[in-house]
Order: sequence, then C-alpha cells, then structure tokens
Amino acid sequence: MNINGLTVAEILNQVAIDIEDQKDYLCFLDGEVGDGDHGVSMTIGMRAVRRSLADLPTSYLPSDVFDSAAEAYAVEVGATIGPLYEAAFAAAGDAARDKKTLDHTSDWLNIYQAMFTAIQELGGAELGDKTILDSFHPAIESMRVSVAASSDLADALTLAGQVAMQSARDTKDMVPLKGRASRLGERAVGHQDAGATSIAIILQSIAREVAKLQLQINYHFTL
Amino acid sequence: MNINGLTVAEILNQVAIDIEDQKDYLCFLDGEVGDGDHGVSMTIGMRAVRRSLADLPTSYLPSDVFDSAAEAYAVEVGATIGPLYEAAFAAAGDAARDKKTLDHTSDWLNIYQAMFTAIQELGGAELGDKTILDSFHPAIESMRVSVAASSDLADALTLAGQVAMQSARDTKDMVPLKGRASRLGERAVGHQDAGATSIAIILQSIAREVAKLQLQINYHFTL
Amino acid sequence: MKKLINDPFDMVEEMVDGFISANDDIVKRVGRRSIARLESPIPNKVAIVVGGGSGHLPAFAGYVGSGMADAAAFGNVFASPPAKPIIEAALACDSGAGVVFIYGNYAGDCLNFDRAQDTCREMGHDVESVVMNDDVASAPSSDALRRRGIGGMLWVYQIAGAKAETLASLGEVVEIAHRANENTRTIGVGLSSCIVPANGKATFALADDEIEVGLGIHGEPGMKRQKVAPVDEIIEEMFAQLMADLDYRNQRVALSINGLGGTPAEELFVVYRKVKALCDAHGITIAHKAVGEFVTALEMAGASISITRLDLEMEILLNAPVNTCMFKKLQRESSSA
Amino acid sequence: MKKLINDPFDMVEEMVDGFISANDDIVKRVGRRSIARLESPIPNKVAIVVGGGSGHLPAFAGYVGSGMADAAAFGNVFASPPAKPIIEAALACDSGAGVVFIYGNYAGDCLNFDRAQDTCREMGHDVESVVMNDDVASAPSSDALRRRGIGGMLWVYQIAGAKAETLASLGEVVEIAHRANENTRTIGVGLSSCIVPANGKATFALADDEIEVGLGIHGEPGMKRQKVAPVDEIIEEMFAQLMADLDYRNQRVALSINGLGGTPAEELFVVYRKVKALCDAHGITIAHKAVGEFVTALEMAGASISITRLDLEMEILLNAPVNTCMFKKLQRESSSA
Ligand SMILES: Nc1ncnc2c1ncn2[C@@H]1O[C@H](COP(=O)(O)OP(=O)(O)O)[C@@H](O)[C@H]1O
Ligand SMILES: Nc1ncnc2c1ncn2[C@@H]1O[C@H](COP(=O)(O)OP(=O)(O)O)[C@@H](O)[C@H]1O
Ligand SMILES: [Mg+2]
Ligand SMILES: [Mg+2]
Ligand SMILES: [Mg+2]
Ligand SMILES: [Mg+2]
Repeated sequence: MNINGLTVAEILNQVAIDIEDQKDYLCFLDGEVGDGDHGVSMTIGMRAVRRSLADLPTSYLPSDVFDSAAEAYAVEVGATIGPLYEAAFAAAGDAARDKKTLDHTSDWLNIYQAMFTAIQELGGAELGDKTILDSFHPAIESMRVSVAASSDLADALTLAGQVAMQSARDTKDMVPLKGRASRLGERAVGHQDAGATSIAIILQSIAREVAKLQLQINYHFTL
Repeated sequence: MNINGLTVAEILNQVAIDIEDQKDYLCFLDGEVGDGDHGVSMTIGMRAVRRSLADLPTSYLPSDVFDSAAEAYAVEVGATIGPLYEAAFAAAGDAARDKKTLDHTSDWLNIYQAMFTAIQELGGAELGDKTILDSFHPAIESMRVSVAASSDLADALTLAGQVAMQSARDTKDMVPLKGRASRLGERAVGHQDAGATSIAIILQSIAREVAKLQLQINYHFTL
Repeated sequence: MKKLINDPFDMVEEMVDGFISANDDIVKRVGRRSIARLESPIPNKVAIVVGGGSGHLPAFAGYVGSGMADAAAFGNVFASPPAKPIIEAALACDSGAGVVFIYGNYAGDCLNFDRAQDTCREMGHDVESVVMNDDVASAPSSDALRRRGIGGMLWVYQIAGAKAETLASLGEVVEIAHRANENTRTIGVGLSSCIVPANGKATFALADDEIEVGLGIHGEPGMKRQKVAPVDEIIEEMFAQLMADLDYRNQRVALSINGLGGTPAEELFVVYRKVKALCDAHGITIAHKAVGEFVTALEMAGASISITRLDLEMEILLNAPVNTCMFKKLQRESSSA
Repeated sequence: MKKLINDPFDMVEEMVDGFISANDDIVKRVGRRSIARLESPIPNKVAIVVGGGSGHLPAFAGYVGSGMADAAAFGNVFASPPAKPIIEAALACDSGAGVVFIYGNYAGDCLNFDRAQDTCREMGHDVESVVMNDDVASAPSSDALRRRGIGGMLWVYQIAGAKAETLASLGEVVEIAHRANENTRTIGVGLSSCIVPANGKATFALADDEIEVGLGIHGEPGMKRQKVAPVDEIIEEMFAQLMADLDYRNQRVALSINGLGGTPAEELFVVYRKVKALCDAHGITIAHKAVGEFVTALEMAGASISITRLDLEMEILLNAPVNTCMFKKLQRESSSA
C-alpha cells in the first residue's frame, strides 16, 4: 500500500462522487424533519472539494488534501454542515501533518478521531442527539478495536463503514436534542438522521477505495 | 297553463339551481380556451337573481321578474357575461311588459328574440364567432317554426332547448372571432363554447319547468 | 384546493374589507367594491381610475395612492367589475378636472368601463379612456388593437400618474397614457395553472415538463406549449418576440420583471440577469427597472417581461415618488452617474 | 420541478448577480456573496448586517438600504452563509461605530455568524449579535431561546435600522434590537411544500386537505397537522397561540401578515381582516401594519402572522422612511387621528 497525497486525493474524489449519487436520498432524509437540503449542501461541498483538488501543486502530502477540503467547505457551503466539515477536514489535516503516507490502521483511527473531536467541539452535540456523531462514534470505536487486533487497513475501514451505516440506521430510534430536528422531540422518532447517514456514506466510500487499492496490490503480488 | 309572475319566478329559481349544478362544467369549458370562470360568474349572477326574487312585492308581473334579474346581473356580476345578461333580461322584461301571463309559444319566441337581439347589439358578435349567439340563434329559429306550426308551448320550449344544446356542442368546430378565445383562432377548434353552453342549459331548464307545469295541468284534467 | 379563505363566494368581499382596513392610511371606501385616495377629489388634478378582475394584486387596487391611480373598482375573481363600482370610483375622485379610465383590453372590461363612461358623461363628468394592449402574445402586431393588457400597466400607470400629479390637463394625461401604452410591450411565460377559488380546480393543466409561452394572466392559452428549458433559452426567445414587435435597439427603457404569483423572487432576479445581458447586447439602456410581483394570476407560477421605450418626458416622470397601497418608490435624486 | 432557472447549482450565483444589477441604485457588491449599501461605510453610524439562506427573499438581502440593514450575506438555498461573506459584509459597512449582526436562530446561522463575529473582533471591529427567536411554534415558551427566527424580522430590522439612522451608539442599537425581538411573536401555517432547486423534489408532502400549523420557513414540521378549515378558524387558533405567549391585550402593536411565497395577496388580505377583528376584540391597537411577502420559503403556500408589542420609542421609530431593495416606506406624517 502507498496511500500518499495523490491517493488520498483520488479517494476524496470518489467520496465526492458517492455523496452526489446519494444527494436526493440525503435531501429526503433531511426533509422529513429538517429543511430538505442536506444532500444539496454536501454536494456543493464535495464539488468544491473536487475543484480544489485540481488546484493542488504537482506534489503534495495527504494533509494538503485535507487542508484544501477544509477550505472548500469553509468557502462554499455554509449551513450547519459547512463549519462542521471544515473543522473536521482541518483536524484531519492536522492529524496527518508531515506524514507522507497513511498506510496504517492507526493513521486512519487518528484521523477519524480528530475529525470526530472537531465536530463535537464545534457543534457541541452529545451522543444520542441524533447527529453526525451518532454514526461516526461507533465507527471509530470499531477502528480502535481493529487497531488493537492489528487488523489490516482495508478490513478495518470496511468494518468501520459498515458499523457507521448500521448506526446511521439506528438513529431512527433516537430523540434528537440538537439541530433543527431537536424541537420535534418525539415526532422525529422513526426518521433516520441525514448527517449521520452522509458521514457513513463517506466512511464506506473511503473503505471501498482502500479495499480496491489493496486488491490491485495483491493482484500485482500474485502475478 | 298560467305562467304568471310567480311562475316565471319559480322557473328562474330552477334555472339558477341548474346553472349552479353545472358550475364546474362551465368553468372547465371556459378554462380550455378562456379564464376558467364562466361557471362562477353565472353562479354569482344566478344567486343574485334568486336573492332579488325574494325581494319582489307580493304581487308582480313576469316583466318584474326579468327586470330584477337584469338588475341582479348588473350589480353583482361584471365580466363579459354581466352586461350581456343584464341587457338580455332587461330586453325580456320589455318584451313581456304589461303581460299578465306568458302562456303562448309566441310570447316566449318574442322574449327569446329580444334577449338575443340585446346580446347581439351590446356584444357585437357575429354568428359563428363561437359565443352565446351560436346556440341561442338556432333555438330561436326552432321556436319560430313551432309558432308557425302552432306547437304547444312545452313542446316548443323543449325542442328549442334540445336544439340549443346540440348547437352548443357544434361550437366545437367553430373558429372563434370574438371574446377572449378569439385570438386562439384554429387552436380553439375542438373546444365547446362555455357561454353557448350556459344559455342552452338555461333554455333546457325553462323547458323542463314549463313541461312539468303542463303535466300537472294534464293530470288535473284527466282526474 | 387549499386556500386561506372562508366560503369562496365570500372571498372577494372579505378581501376588499381586509384591503381597505390594511390600507386605511392611503385609501377610503367609496362603494361596496370601490376605493379612492383619502384626499380625493384633489382640486385641479385629473383623476385616474383603474380596475379589473380580482386575483391580480397588486393590480389594480394596490396601485391607488399618490403618483399612480386615484381610485379603483374591484371585480370578482378574473371578472371585470360591473359599471356601478367604476362609476362610484370615478365620482369619488373627479375634482372637475376630468377622469381617465386606464384598463386592460378584455371584452368584459371594455363593456363595463364603456358603460360607466357613458353614465358618467351623462352626469356631466369629463371622462376619457385609455385601453392598454401590451401583450404581444395575444394577437399579431397587424392586429394590435385586439391585444390584451398585462404587466405593462406598472409603467403606464406611473407615467400617467406622475403627469396627473403635475396638474396637467385631461388631454395631456390621456395623451401620455396613450404614448406610454404604445411604447410598451409585454410577454409572459406560465409554468403552472392557478385555481379560481369558487371553481376550486386548476384552470388548465400543463405536463410536468411543459411551459406555455405567451400565457395570459388568467391562464388563457398563449402562443405555444413547449418543453421546459434552461431559463436563459426561454428568455432569449421571449426577448426576441418583444424586439420583433418594437425596435428597442439603442433606446432608453423602463424594464420590469413580473412574477405571476407562484414564482419565487429569486427566480425573477435570475430572469432579470439574463434580460439585462440581452439589453446590453442590443445597446438598450435600462433607465428604470422593477423586479417583483406587479400583475399576478393568483398562485400561477411564471413571469412576464415588460419594456417601455422612453422619451425624455416619460423618463423624467418616472423619477417621481409613488406611495400607493402596494407599490412605493422614493423620489429618485437626479443621479450624477 | 419546473423553475425559471438554469443549472440549479448555479441558481444562487445567478440570482445574486441579477439582484445586485437590479438594485444598483441602492447596493454594491462587496464580495462574491455579499452586498452593502452604496454609501457604506456611513460615518458615525452603527452598521446592521443581516443574512441567512437564500430562498427567503425579501429576506435578507432585500432589506439592505436606508432605514434597515447596511449589508447582507447570501447563503445557498436554505443554508446559512459561511463566515467569509458575513465578514466581507461587516468590513464593508463598519465606519468604526460598530456593527450589529441580526439573524435568525438556526444552528447554521449561529455557527457561521459566531465565527464571523470572532474574526471581525480579532481584526479590531466592535461587533455584537442579536439572534431573533420569534417563532412560537418552534419551542415552548419555557425554552424560548431555542425558538427559530421568522417573519418578525420585518419589525426588528426596521426598529433597529431606524435607531441606527439616528446615529445611536452600538449599545443603544443592540438594546433596542433585543427589545424589539423580545416583544415580537410569530406563528405560521403551511399549505404546501416548496422545492429546493438542487434537490428538485418537494421537501415534504401534505395531503390535499391537510395544512400544518407552525410550519417553519424551510418546511420544518410545525406543531400539528390538521384538516384544512375556513381561514377564520385557522386564524383564531393561531392568534390564540400568540396571545398565550405574550399578553397583547390593550397594547399598541405592529402587525404583519406575511405570505410564504405561493399564497396570493388576496388571501393575505382575507387573513388581515380576521386578525384585525381579533385585535379589536382584545383592545389591541394596530399602530403599524404590513401585508405582503416579507420572509418567504420559495414557492410554499401559507402565511405567518407577526405581532410586535410597541413602546413609544419603537412606535415612533417605525414612522421613519425606509428605502431598501425590496421594502420601501415613505415618511409617515405625524397623523392627527
Ligand atoms: N451540533 C451538531 N453536531 C453534529 N452534527 C450536527 C449538529 N447539528 C446538526 N448536525 C447534523 O447536520 C445535519 C443537517 O445538516 P444540513 O441539512 O446540511 O444543515 P442545516 O441544518 O443547516 O440545513 C443533521 O442531520 C445532523 O446530523
Ligand atoms: N361579444 C359576445 N357576444 C356574445 N357572447 C359573448 C361575447 N363575448 C363573449 N361571449 C361569451 O361569453 C363567454 C365567456 O363568459 P365569461 O367567462 O363569463 O366572461 P369572461 O370572458 O369575462 O371571463 C364565452 O364563452 C362566450 O360565449
Ligand atoms: Mg438541512
Ligand atoms: Mg371566462
Ligand atoms: Mg373572466
Ligand atoms: Mg439548511
């Protein structure tokens, strides 16, 4: 594996495609209890991320990719999600600072953990408030277990993605306390949180890209 | 037969009910080429007519009924149809002036003819322009034939009503030259004229009421 | 049908009550269905009387106030008012200087305003009429007298209204109202139907991907139905229709983008942006402009573009302040630009 | 979805271009998504900066001009602007007298305006924030700080704007903006959904005979869904909610009836008529009133009622003239009535 700056950029590029593919679904989820724009806001953000990748210098580090994603969210998105993802990507940049590659499970645990902490600090939500945190947190816990078990990176990320998506589904049962849906209280029960779902899509997308890379490498070796 | 003021009022009352029953259909016809309000305007007018009947003195002539119908249309309706029906009812009042009863086929021929002429003079339309005139005119011609043939009143009015409705249907093939639909030219072909239809409903409604009266009288005689 | 109304047959009555109450600093009631400026009649001033069917607010009653109309008559929804409220409106505001009726060219309005004019004249009032016919889609230019009046009234009312405020004569006000009308063209596009309340159903149906260019402000069919397209393409076509009818090249104009009721203001500004670009490309200078809802068709989605070719007098008159029930404009300072 | 737009993802950009071009006699561009009054910065005047998601015109940019806001930042549709355009707006209008951010209480707006405030302060600007929370339907009064800001902004902006025009101090402007907000309550009712352009589908669905009382200006669910009823009944219920929250009895108030976008003005006057009757019945004097579209939700059908309880200072401030892009008011002459 050689997850260098270029590879991280390719991964984020695919993340952007996957998010845009799910735009309508994310809007639908947000529309049930919120204002129906989450898929649009994420698509605007991810399109800006893709444009910013094109402007990167010829050679760059993984942290440069995260930094420019943060800047893209900062300038183009707004809404709740804009500052939260700006902070998350900026934290990812800091967590990856100076690293040439992100080949280890622990690298990604650190990055995810930094993103999570940034979102939690800026947004001030608690676990159980029916937000991004509620699918992101279990995913990080599964990464922590994978690190302890010395799991292979692709497996660890795949498991984290699966846990995130299952946890996103589980937000249906939660009573939201933060964000626009919060004032609905009990009325929001039964609706899956949009932000928890989009971060799960992102984590799954990253996992799939890394798994593909691994496959290519394995294929090389067995040739 | 004894079609006195009271009877004419009862007839108009039923006309009003029949028009309101067909409100949505008349709006639908008007909506295809016009502004979709003909059923509403006619209902507003006919409701006003009914209210005005309640204000008539204890004893009144047929012409009083027509006069107050004219006033009702004048004050409440507006639109194209308001002045046209105002003029028509006023002309009917003039045609019936001083008569105690309207028992003869020729009485109704005169009334219809007066109404027609008033509409034609005020509106300035030609036959074939896809207006009220196009169902009213053939109905009057059939009345003229009935008078020559000394037909009985109920039969004459019934035939006139049938001719009017058939002629209203035939407006489908006409290219309108007057009124809102006129600028559509060929595009209006295939659509039945709303105003031609409402006058046909009115003529049929009058015929049915007079026929009912006749039936009651016949029933008396055979007793 | 879901509307914020009680019995649909009471809607106009209740609307008129609410309108007068909400605007009692500008207008007074002068009949069951007619209003006039509080100060009417204004000595020596020619009075402008407007009116038409309900369902078009701000047209027509919304334009009563200083700088535009002196009085208005309300009709039923999409139906011209009868002669009676028009006469009441005229009598309430005629100071003796005379009255101009300015209304749109529809069969019903022509019939009723004509009868009101006859009656007023019989009563000794000097009444003239100016019939607006700015809708290019409603008849070919060879038959312009059959065209309807639509969104252009915003400019015609303001120009005539400002002239009347200068205490110009009846003839002068009539002349400039005609001139404003003759130099004004409008074209509209409809995206959805409206619902006449007492009917309760959509007046017409457009498929999910269809629009109608040239649609009237009551839902009367327009020039053609077509597939929905990027707005820039639609506007280019509409603009070309206007240009083909009146040569605006290198002229100074007043331009309005009018929402028909159901179209968000955001879209109207997207439309303005394109029309402005087309004006620039044709050397047209936009001396006055307005973007908003000026003549609506209940909740219909769509927009219309009105352009008035200005001469110096009209352009200066449009600098005057306006304070009507639903349209207000502060005095334009003579700009140094 | 049929809208007068090009690529939905370009809509805000094109709308902003059109908006600035159509209002170039009042505002100038001070950033890609920010505008300020032409005269900004105005010496010694506290500047008012507003902003929020697009899709709500006239809110927020429509209120930039004399007597209301000095600058505004545009967000994407229903999305708060990022900090950057807010900062640009603030920097463009701060004369040194300080800046007040006045915005609605939404998570996104709070996040972004807070960050902009921090940055501006770091740059040495005196910036305070007033967060509007007038929507009684969005949280119980025991939890009023979580309430959203909606239609009441019309009165809060005007009161704060008029105060700022008197060259009051930053503290004074902030104080009266807070006071106006604290005395304002709003409740809305939604009849249909809106369509976020880049989503392309209705945000939510209401059955043909359903309305939602307390619906937010983005389609956020309200207090309850119910069957459609005569408007007088709906208004009685809404009015009761307002009265239960703030005692308006025998007070002087500013009252606005706001259309959410898809509701014809005719219906808004029917609503006004009923609210006026309820005010009369409760001894409430309507000192200032406005009926129209002030804070919309794209093409959503529905309306909201905002009432501000006035003290003498607020009432007098509301007499001041306003000349903003989309809301204009001539100086009210001190009435003899
Ligand atoms: N304080 C918060 N912390 C973390 N996530 C949050 C917070 N507030 C809201 N969210 C997430 O944001 C999502 C909504 O985002 P979006 O619709 O883009 O923004 P907006 O609410 O401004 O329209 C919610 O589904 C929720 O997951
Ligand atoms: N000049 C005319 N003479 C006779 N009938 C006419 C004339 N103009 C229009 N009509 C009739 O009026 C009908 C439309 O009436 P209505 O919809 O009530 O009025 P409006 O056109 O003002 O909406 C048409 O269908 C037509 O039959
Ligand atoms: Mg959202
Ligand atoms: Mg009609
Ligand atoms: Mg009509
Ligand atoms: Mg949003």
